[in-house]
Amino acid sequence: MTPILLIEQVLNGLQSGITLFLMAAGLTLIFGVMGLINLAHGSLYMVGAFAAAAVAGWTGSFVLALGAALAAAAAAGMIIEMVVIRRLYDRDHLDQVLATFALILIFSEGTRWVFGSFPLYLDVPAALSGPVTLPGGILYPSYRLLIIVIGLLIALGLFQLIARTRIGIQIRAGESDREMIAALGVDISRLYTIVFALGAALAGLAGALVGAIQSVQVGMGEPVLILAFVVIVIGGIGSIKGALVGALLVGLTDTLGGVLLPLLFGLFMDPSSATTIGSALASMSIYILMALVLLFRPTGLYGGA
Amino acid sequence: DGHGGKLKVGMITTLSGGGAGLGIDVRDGFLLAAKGSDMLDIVIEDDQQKPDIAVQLADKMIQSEKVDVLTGIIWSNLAMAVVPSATAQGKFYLSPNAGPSALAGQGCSPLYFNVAWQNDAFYEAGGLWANDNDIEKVFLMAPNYPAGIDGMTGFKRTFEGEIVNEVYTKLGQTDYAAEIAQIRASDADTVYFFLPGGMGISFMKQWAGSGVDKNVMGPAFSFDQGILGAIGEAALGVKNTAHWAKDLDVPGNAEFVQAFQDEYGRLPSLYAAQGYDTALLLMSAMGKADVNDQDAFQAALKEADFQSVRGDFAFADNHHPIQDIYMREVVKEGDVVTNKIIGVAASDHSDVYGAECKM
Amino acid sequence: MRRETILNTLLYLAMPVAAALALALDEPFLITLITRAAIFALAAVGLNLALGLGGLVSLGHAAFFGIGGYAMGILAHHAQTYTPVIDSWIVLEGTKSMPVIWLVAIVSSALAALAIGALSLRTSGVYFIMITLAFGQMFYYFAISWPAYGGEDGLSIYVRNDFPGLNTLDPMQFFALVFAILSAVLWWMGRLARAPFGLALSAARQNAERVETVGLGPFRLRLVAFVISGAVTGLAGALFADLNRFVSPTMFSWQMSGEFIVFIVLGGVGRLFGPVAGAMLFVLLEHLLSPVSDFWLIYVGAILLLVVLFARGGLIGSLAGREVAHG
Amino acid sequence: MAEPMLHVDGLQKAFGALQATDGVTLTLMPGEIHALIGPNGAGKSTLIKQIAGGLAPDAGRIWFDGREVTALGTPARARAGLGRTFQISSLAMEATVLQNAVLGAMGRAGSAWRFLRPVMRDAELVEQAQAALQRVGLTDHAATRTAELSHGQRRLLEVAVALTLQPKAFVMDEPMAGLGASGSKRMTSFLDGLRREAPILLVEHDMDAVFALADRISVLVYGKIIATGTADDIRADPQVRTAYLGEEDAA
Amino acid sequence: MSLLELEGVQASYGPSQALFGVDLDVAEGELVALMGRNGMGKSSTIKVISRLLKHKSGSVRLDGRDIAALPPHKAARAGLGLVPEGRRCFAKLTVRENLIAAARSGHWDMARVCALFPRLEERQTQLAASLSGGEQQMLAIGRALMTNPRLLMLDEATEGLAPVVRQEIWAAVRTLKSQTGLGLLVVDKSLAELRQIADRAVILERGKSVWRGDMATLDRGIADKFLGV
Ligand SMILES: Nc1ncnc2c1ncn2[C@@H]1O[C@H](COP(=O)(O)OP(=O)(O)OP(=O)(O)O)[C@@H](O)[C@H]1O
Ligand SMILES: Nc1ncnc2c1ncn2[C@@H]1O[C@H](COP(=O)(O)OP(=O)(O)OP(=O)(O)O)[C@@H](O)[C@H]1O
Ligand SMILES: [Mg+2]
Ligand SMILES: [Mg+2]
Repeated sequence: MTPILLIEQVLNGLQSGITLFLMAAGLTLIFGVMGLINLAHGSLYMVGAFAAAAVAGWTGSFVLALGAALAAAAAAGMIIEMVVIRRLYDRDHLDQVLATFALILIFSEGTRWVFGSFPLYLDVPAALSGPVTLPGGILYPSYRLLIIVIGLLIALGLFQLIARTRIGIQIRAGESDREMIAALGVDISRLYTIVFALGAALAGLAGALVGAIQSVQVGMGEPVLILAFVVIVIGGIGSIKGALVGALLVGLTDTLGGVLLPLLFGLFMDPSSATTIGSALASMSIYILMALVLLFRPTGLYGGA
Repeated sequence: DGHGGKLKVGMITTLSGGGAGLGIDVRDGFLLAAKGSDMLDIVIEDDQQKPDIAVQLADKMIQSEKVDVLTGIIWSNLAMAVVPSATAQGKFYLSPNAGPSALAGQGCSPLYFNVAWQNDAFYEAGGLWANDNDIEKVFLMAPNYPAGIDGMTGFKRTFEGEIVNEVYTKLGQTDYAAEIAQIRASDADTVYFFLPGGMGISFMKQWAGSGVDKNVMGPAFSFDQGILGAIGEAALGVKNTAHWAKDLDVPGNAEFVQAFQDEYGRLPSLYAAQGYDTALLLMSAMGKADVNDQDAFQAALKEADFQSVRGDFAFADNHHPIQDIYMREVVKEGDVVTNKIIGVAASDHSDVYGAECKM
Repeated sequence: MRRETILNTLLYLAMPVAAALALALDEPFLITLITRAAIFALAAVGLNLALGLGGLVSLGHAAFFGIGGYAMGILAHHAQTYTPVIDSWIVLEGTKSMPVIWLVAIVSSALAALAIGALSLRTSGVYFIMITLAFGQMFYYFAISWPAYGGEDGLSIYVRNDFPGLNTLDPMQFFALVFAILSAVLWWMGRLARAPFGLALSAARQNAERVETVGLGPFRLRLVAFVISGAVTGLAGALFADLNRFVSPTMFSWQMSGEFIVFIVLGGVGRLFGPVAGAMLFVLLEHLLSPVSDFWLIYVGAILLLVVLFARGGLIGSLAGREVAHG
Repeated sequence: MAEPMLHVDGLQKAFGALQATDGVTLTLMPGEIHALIGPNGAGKSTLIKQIAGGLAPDAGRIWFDGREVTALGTPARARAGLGRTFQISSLAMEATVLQNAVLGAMGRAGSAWRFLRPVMRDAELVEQAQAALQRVGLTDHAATRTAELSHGQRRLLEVAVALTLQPKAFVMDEPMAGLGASGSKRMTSFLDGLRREAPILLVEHDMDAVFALADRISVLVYGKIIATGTADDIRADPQVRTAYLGEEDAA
Repeated sequence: MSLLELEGVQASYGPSQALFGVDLDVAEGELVALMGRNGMGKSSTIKVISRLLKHKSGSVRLDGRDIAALPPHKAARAGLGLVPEGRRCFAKLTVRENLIAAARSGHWDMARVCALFPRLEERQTQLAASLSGGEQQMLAIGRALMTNPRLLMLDEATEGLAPVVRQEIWAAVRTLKSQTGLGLLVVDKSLAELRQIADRAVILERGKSVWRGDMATLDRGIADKFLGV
């Protein structure tokens, strides 16, 4: 493999990490900050993608589509927070898992009901559809560069929100002891509704951005949900920084594992079994990464005790 | 028989979840053919794309519904779970999709008829077409699971040029940046891939954005009508092999396409065509023999005395199709991105496993 | 008698009574359906030891279910093709004998649980949920891409395995076998929850520090619970494979693990019969609702949601009152 | 002179820049109550944690009952006979009061590895547990869920669980905290009698209790023991007065 | 008019009743001691006032307004400050964050709280979870003061504090009372201290207020009978 190709693959790994971060950010916000396991986060991602596809279909505008994704996912988030999630904060993780699992069923089949069983069309805007040439002669899709930029901006904004603002402090206080923060005069329910909607909106945005280069279909949220969980567990729950680092690690491992492992096994095996075994191991690689991280740091890289 | 002169058909297919589109097409095609006929009594159940549910439903169909014939399964792994035990219990099974090699070779059964294709067929035809069309260096890509590996093996079986590289991705992968970079860096002139469902959509969209300029080929599964709608213009120019296309000029096909559109308001897919043919086959046999006389009914099915929307259709000794396989190209007709036949890739194609089939 | 005891007895009797009815009505498929519920119940009863009593929310129990399934699949596959399982300095033949298969399933899933548990139990809470999920996924991807035993296509076993003196292909006899195993395990789990081990384990869930200061090691308590739990789920896996005469990687999928948790929460966490009630209800819902519409899963979702939100303590909890959860 | 029951030698523990335990050496002799007092944040609980095994010291050694236990974990030290109570109640909240006590008795019996016989029908364990509850006055609440106890009642249960272990020595972190005036008085006389069964290392801010009970008092400030002596010595120590007592005990 | 007034309050935890009729009132600038043996309902009373526990009969009025329907945060904003039993500091927040999380502007701010408890100043960036017991207690008081309440409720606020600090806190309470017109409801086990500082006292026995009166009239006999001193 040439060095240029390797650099390109590293870039790809970073980019796929950032894509994951978009999803993981909202999840870690809800999951870390409110102590809620939200399996339905993938459904919000799907809602965003479908809203974007529908609006892009009607209007032809990608910007409007992104706006629709944000709005639809935030609205969906707000509604499920007020109707369902709100009753789950002081329940244990199990009830949360079951209730949000049920939400997945409702969302998936509901979406299929409205939009049919076939994948929808959503494409990147024409202005961003081609590649740009990076230093070193690397051709890189410009849309992916945009995703990187948006991802980094969101990381920064969230970090500020949680670590620095008073709202962030109140949210975290509520996670430690909801009853107490209420007894001190903070309306934590309203705060949580807002945060949940924000997390949902991020998922929706991720769904729309990613949906333009992937497939917009029912069930699209589930694989990425699991990956996002892996990311925030590696990074440490509740830590935006952890989510970013975790996402990059997972992106790199996944991308480079798929590329390098078959090559590695090819050094001492016949090519066809090297491909099979290498790829088999590559598909397990992020889980191996996660297990390793947790063995040495049982609360993730940036997780508090 | 016990169903008042009717034949009772149990259809187990995928009607919920992400893979529902295929099952719905098979079902709708089948029902379209059966419409207006009172010969069939059809029970339909959703397998959720889970093998254990499919097995359970097959038991239900056989034990409680007492069906005569089973059909409907979309996925190879579900077929592997259901077919051997269904035929062991003396039920006919007509496959409207999926043809795992085990059921074409050693595991074949007199009661099992494949009305779609043996899994390798489209790939073998793809290899043959490449030989005749100046394709020399091919980059292969498929998910790392049996259907993917079998497919690539099928292509390699007939292709005579050079395989530059083979990449097996994770099943369900959605980001192909790394693979595209590898393809770009390789000196292949053509990418040949099999990525079912959403995987193929993702790959094609990302491929279009990457600016890499190479031929793209694959089996029809990644370029079927339901999928083309989601890929859009990014798929234009892709060559894909199939036994059917909506513009195929054989008797009955245009009528089928029209009737399907009238009935369901969308273009039929090849799965719909397979479902349609399956019902036609079944009804053709009913006119000739009683399902309770297994040998006679089996012989009647084997005759394949129906007008397939694919044109000539016959069964080989292992009850798998002998049929033409065409090369299609993705084109734009008006506003619709769709497939157009550009030639025959393999004529009277049948699979290589028949030799192992003893029945 | 306490209401929960009455309810448990009813639940317990419901299965054989329904099976007998199905036999009388000549609906063998219903017996199969009940058997399926009983096997799911067994798997979830296994998980419930770790999850309900020990507070170890494992989202990777499908790993043990799958290992049990493949223990059956591999042994029977070799027996039906007359090839040895291992053929090097030691030769190991396949088998079609259920007791032997069960033993292999129990031992191999217990060993896997020992390894996974020893690593995973270093973490806790959500991290534990996720690391068990990760191990489950490793098995899943391995099984999908490992070609020797069919990869994603799985393995078909044409005839059900043998149990001395029974015709296992007869639905009623196979059900009786499964029901006997379920009964034995339930009996043991009921005892276990009240035995010293159960008290210590449940105390370790509530307050590990407390357990340490009275001289007991929470890690070892949990590990033993996890191993027993994995072994029971593994046994259920072997039975499930035999029920379907088929194994495939879906037995390893995270949705499978998720479903076990659904059974438990649906029925009532930490209650002996919770998983039984949950599995029965879920299988029943699946059976009744799937013909209703193409979008029947919406109804399943809605019902699950209503149960979690408004029937705290699950089915049993809301029917029997909240007196005693957690044994 | 008798062997000390507990001997801590040169213990060090730092949290980052903070030296929470700074070369602490102390002994607990059979039959005595040794009180450990000191300002908030002086490192008393940190010291107790290291003695009980929940926290590994950076340096120093610990002997218990004639055997070095520095390398042992909490359960092993408990089995060796070290009974402990926590500053903030640490109990199995879902279990009943009696079950908590039985758990202690089980620990003493040394085994949880029994998988069949119901533990609450084990007459011997239950008897030991009941006896301990009776001694702290919780018999009436034996069947109550622990979560339903008031704060003070939980403090009593802490002590009861430690009793069921029948330990060779106690380390108690503020057992009086949260007990009302009457409760404190009862606890004081109770501990007074308890020292004959096993010596007690007692951390407490309730000076009435400390002065009434302690055979020896050590004063910990910033991780260091600045004085050890009898109640009168300590009361008179000017350093202790300013660092800890204030003008209170002048009253 | 009283700042706070409870009349015949009854409350339960699920099926088990804890309060059987509590009468109590606190005027502005007044310090009322709430006393009773362990488990008699002191904390439950405080919880009812803070709306963390709903009462099922009787009335709770703040400034003459019935607060039964208010959620906890609204009651708090109406002027209730709580230092709960067991401290309940936000473990994963730093000292500083604990203090500002619910702060409302007024007399009490960072500077004043830090002046009251210099230890907190030193530990501003440390996580609350790693504070010593006493430090956590200081933090809990500081946190409640930062909300600038009109009625401050201290539930065992001197528990676990060193004598010097306890004296400091009593001194601080005395200052609060004299300077700011704050109403104070104090649960504490130290009768000696309360005698010096409380205006009035209420004694609970099995969830009922069995004695109310001026602190001065609380004689040995009563103390002996209800508090076991
Ligand atoms: N895990 C930790 N990380 C950082 N600092 C810690 C940690 N644990 C304790 N400390 C600090 O060490 C010092 C000693 O704490 P410790 O709890 O031992 O005090 P203490 O003497 O028991 O006080 P108190 O009487 O108030 O309970 C305190 O200043 C505390 O903030
Ligand atoms: N969460 C709870 N659930 C059920 N019962 C409770 C709960 N909290 C307290 N109780 C019961 O209510 C009664 C009053 O308890 P409360 O905590 O108000 O007492 P207290 O006077 O504050 O006692 P202490 O001085 O020990 O703190 C007690 O009998 C207790 O058992
Ligand atoms: Mg302390
Ligand atoms: Mg109290």
